[in-house]
Amino acid sequence: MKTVLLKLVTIIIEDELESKLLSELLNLGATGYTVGTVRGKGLYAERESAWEGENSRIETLVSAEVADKIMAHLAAEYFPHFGAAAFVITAEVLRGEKYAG
Amino acid sequence: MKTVLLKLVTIIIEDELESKLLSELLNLGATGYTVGTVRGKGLYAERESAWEGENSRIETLVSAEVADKIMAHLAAEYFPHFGAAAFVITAEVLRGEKYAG
Amino acid sequence: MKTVLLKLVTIIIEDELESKLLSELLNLGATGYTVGTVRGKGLYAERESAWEGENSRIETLVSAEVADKIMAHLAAEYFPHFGAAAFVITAEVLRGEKYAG
Amino acid sequence: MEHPLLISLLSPMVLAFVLGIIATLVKSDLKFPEELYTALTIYLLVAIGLKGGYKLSLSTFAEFWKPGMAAVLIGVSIPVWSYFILRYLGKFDVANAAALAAHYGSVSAVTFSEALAFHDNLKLTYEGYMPSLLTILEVPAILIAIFIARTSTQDKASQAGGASTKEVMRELLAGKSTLLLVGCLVIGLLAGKRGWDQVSPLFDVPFRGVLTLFLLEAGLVTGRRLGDLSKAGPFLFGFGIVMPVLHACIGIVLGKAAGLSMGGATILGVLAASASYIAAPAAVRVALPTASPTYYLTASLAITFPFNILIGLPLYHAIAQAIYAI
Amino acid sequence: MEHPLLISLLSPMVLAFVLGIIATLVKSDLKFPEELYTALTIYLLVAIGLKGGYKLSLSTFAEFWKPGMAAVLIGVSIPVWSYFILRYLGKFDVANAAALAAHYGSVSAVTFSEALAFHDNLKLTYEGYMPSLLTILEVPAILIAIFIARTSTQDKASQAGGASTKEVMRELLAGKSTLLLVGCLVIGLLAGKRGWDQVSPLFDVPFRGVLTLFLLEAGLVTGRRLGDLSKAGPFLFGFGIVMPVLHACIGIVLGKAAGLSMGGATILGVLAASASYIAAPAAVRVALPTASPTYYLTASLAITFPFNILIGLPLYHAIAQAIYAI
Amino acid sequence: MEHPLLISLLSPMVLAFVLGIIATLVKSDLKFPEELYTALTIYLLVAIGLKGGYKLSLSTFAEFWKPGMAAVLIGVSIPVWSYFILRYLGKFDVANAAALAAHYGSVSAVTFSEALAFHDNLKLTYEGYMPSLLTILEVPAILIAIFIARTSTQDKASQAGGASTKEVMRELLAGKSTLLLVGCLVIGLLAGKRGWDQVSPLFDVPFRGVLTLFLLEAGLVTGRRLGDLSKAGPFLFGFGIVMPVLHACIGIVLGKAAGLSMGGATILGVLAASASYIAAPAAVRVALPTASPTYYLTASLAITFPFNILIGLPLYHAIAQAIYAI
Ligand SMILES: Nc1ncnc2c1ncn2[C@@H]1O[C@H](COP(=O)(O)O)[C@@H](O)[C@H]1O
Ligand SMILES: Nc1ncnc2c1ncn2[C@@H]1O[C@H](COP(=O)(O)O)[C@@H](O)[C@H]1O
Ligand SMILES: Nc1ncnc2c1ncn2[C@@H]1O[C@H](COP(=O)(O)O)[C@@H](O)[C@H]1O
Ligand code: NA
Ligand code: NA
Ligand code: NA
Repeated sequence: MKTVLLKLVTIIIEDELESKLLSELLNLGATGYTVGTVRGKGLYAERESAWEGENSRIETLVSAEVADKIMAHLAAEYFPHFGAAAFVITAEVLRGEKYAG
Repeated sequence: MKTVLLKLVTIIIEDELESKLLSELLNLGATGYTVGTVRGKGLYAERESAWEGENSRIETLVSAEVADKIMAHLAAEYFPHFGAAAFVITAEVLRGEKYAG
Repeated sequence: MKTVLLKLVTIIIEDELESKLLSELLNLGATGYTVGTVRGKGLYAERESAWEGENSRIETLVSAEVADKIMAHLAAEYFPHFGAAAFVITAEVLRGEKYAG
Repeated sequence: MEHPLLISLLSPMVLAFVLGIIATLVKSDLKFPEELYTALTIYLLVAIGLKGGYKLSLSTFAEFWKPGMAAVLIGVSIPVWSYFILRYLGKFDVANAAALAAHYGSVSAVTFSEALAFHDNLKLTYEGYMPSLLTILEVPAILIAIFIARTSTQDKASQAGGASTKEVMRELLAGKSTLLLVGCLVIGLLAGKRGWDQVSPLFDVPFRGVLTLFLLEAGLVTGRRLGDLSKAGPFLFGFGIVMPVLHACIGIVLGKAAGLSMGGATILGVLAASASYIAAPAAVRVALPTASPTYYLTASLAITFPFNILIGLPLYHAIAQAIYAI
Repeated sequence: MEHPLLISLLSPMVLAFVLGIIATLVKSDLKFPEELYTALTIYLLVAIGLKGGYKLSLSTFAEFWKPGMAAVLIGVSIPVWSYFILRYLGKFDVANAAALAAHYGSVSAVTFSEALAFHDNLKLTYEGYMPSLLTILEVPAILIAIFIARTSTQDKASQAGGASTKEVMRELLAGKSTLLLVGCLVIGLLAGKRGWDQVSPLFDVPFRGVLTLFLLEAGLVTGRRLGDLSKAGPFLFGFGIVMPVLHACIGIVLGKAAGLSMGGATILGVLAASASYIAAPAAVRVALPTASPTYYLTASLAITFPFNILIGLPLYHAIAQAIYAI
Repeated sequence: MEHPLLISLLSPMVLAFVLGIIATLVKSDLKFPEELYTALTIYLLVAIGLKGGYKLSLSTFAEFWKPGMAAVLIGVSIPVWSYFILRYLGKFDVANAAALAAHYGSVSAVTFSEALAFHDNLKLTYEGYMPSLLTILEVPAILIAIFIARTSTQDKASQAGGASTKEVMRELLAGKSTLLLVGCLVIGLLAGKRGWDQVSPLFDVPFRGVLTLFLLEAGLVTGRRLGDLSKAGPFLFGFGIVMPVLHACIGIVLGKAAGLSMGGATILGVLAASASYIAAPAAVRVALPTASPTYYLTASLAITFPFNILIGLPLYHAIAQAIYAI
């Protein structure tokens, strides 16, 4: 059993933007993603019910290089205008060489 | 694109306690949170269906200092009496200075 | 308040396999788990709707030793045949000695 | 005419409950999404409340006050003796005894609905304001049981972490099931016949069908709880069957004394016999966190609920016939 | 006969809305799962669309074209003056003024359904093709408001991040509420009476009951928004009450001019008066991301919606009576 | 009288399916929550089962046994020849050929329901126990296909990871759709007319409306699958259209031989022609993990299902008329 050190990028974003962002992630080099539905509160606005919109919590395992690209993309295109949060954690990944592109 | 090293505190707790805990987190210095609905099994009891109650999975990005306060609060007020789990991970956060209070 | 360093093993897997895997995790030494429902895309197939099946996102806090056993088990039994992803992160855990078995 | 037991056992609701249990025994992947369970619960509570309110709008205070008092009496006394039996005969600790007392003092809206269906099937009449009695019975027992737990122990540890009495009170009165039952009862009362005609196609006509779905789900959960029966122990098993029968008798006698028809008295008996599994578990989790769901959920869901649905209804009916024949 | 205000206030739908608000005020744990909310929304839109299409299939173009033109006129002009009032009297910035204009120009399907129920309760008739007018009114105002925002500012910053006009257009026309309303209208039209008879047991008969559930949920959300009223400020509060009344008058007058019955004209007035909270918020979040939900959601949900439901309906009915008496 | 094709194409169910496809083509944000999909599935299976059981309770064994045997014959033979055609003409590997054979041998409850609606619209009668035939046909084909895959390969790799035959068997018989269909059939049978009268307001009256919602969702998923059509290849495309027509003919002929009415025989034909997309995919994912959903889901959902719904029903009806005219 061999593991690889990769970056786990987690992004929390308004669900209206989910599908757009997901295809951008694939373009930036991600090979997959996992998405859950969450609610949340930040500095911008509370999103507690479907009326107010929900948040998507997107996780993608990528190489350090792709992680940097994704964070730069988020910083430029999303954070100035939309409610969002994003962070990077290092993870030991099984079958990870597949995701490292 | 600038990132800051912050603590990601993850708490799993019975959903009845969610709203109380969330406001306490804000009082302890958290500036936001993300919450999802999960099911689980621990040492105390299984929570697999709505009849048995569900769990909430709360994530909050905070400074190391606030993370300590949150963990101390959980250890004192929640862990002796309720089904709960909590852990801290270090994360590189985009726009993180906003959360560091 | 005392924390222990443990491994957080996160597994994403087709929901049909969830209950089988969960009982295997307990056999391998895990003392609990937290499960959420997610959708996702990987190298194998997209799982975006209930028709196509959903994914389960399983988290379990375990000792390093148990984490290794779990990853080996996944590598041998699940990864060759099923859509799945798995990774390990180190976490500071409250009341963690309970999970360390 | 068919035997009441057969009518009860062959109702689609009861059969669906059995199917749910079978599904867990054969390890089926059948599972109700939690949101569906919540939606069904909201539907049942709203429907019971609206219909109860509408029917109450057709009643006079003169008819209602005596049965209302009987319900109060039942709701106040059941938790008291249940607590002491559990604490001193059953050797349960304070929190667990109180939690169980809260469950058995409060009521089950689903058992209640089955009781109405049972009577309709037998073409037996009952008073229209029965849902108001359900509403009256829901909360007091839970408050009393928690109050007993708070006062009957010096031991701080078993209270710690639990919410304050005031919080619990607010929690209970604002709790989902009370709020929907009481709120919709008032709506039904105010909206009257015109209102009822507008909503009855959703909340009355298909009610039994929704109940069937709900009992399927109840069977799934009960089935999973069956494994905990051994942990619950023989005392609790006995308690979960003997007490309902006892409570049913008390309810029927009080109902007769309060001037209810035989059907109405039987249903009051069923209410007394039933154990809560919506309002009480939610309150107990917050107010008595050290109480174990293995006891209170197993007892109310895996022992008393199936007993009432499968055997209790025809039994209480027979008891009522005997009492009314005196 | 009872007073229209009483009939309106004592309808189960309005009372459920009030119960929802009370539930948040007493901090109840009552909560509708998001999936239930989505399911109810889908149901309402499909039901309104199907019935509207079926009714339209019974109408002739000769009857329909004038009221249709009146609706277009309303949908095109309301966002324009609303924008300028908000921008220059209310001192809102471009994005917020446009976002609010989009909401008040578009319409609320729930307010519309309440208006139909109100008329049915009063036994007043109206044209069967009213849902087509709802459909006509939904989208144009949103497009116009966004277009105004795009052109009335050189300031790139307030546009940045927002989607391109073409994207917004597609987003709106393919948006859930438009797609279901228009799509089901066409289905209802094509499927005709045979089709309607097959689906009306689900989409017509229990409609009011579903509306009651939806308004309970709407009350829960409104209740949570009430806390934001102070942040919205007195200008927005006044705007959220004065403009609906004004728009209702315009709608009624135009409706009369277009040859609608008094009931039909009142409903057109209600459409003009109502503010969107399904289509508009979704579009605005994407097209005008710098606009704040504190303004547009609070105004449409916590001010205008309750005003219309509680006071507006009987008021607009009285206004229509006055206008039709001339 | 209108043409059957028109009646079929203009039913609200079929139009809703088309609307769902259009919604994905215009990239609408319309989406059914997964829980709603699951709830609709549970509803459909319970409703079909209960009604089928009730109708079966009105039939005699003498009427039923021949059509029952015909169904068994169909369910056992379709997967066999489908497998060999796919394996040797279509050059699919063992797992994919078996997965596809399982899907085409099993049946689609939604296509079945559409077939009943189609006959009702044409005022054509059919035997009441048709849902029992649906139930008989669901499982055997899946078991046989998996069995073929297990035995027809020495190649361990293509089996590895898959569950053991015994596990698969249990999984299938305890699988959600079998359990609900069989279980509710038995409930309907036992509960008889009294039971049916209690649940039919939920499970019979609004059935077509729920089917309309389900087909809207089916259209959304089909629309997303259309993009995979090119990956499926021309052979599978042909297979997905030719085989249903062939199977329909076989079903109709066997139905006639078994003494069914023309309507009943047509519906047996539709069952034979339909491909599963609830039971089979779930079983195949576990038992044949190396089979690709791109083949089996695309073929059953994006080729055969729309073909059956849009063209198949009137075509099979015409074929049945021809065969019954002989
Ligand atoms: N400090 C935080 N910790 C965790 N999640 C956060 C935090 N701040 C914001 N979020 C999430 O990010 C979303 C958007 O945040 P914001 O842009 O600050 O309104 C919120 O709805 C939360 O789900
Ligand atoms: N070892 C573990 N790993 C992950 N989650 C856990 C673990 N133990 C407990 N949990 C979660 O915490 C909840 C409460 O646990 P407990 O208090 O041990 O019953 C469970 O329902 C799980 O969701
Ligand atoms: N790079 C990735 N990052 C995050 N999740 C992934 C990634 N790749 C795959 N997954 C998840 O794992 C599931 C199975 O992946 P696969 O086996 O590659 O099809 C997907 O549906 C995703 O939920
Ligand atoms: Na009781
Ligand atoms: Na308007
Ligand atoms: Na078939």
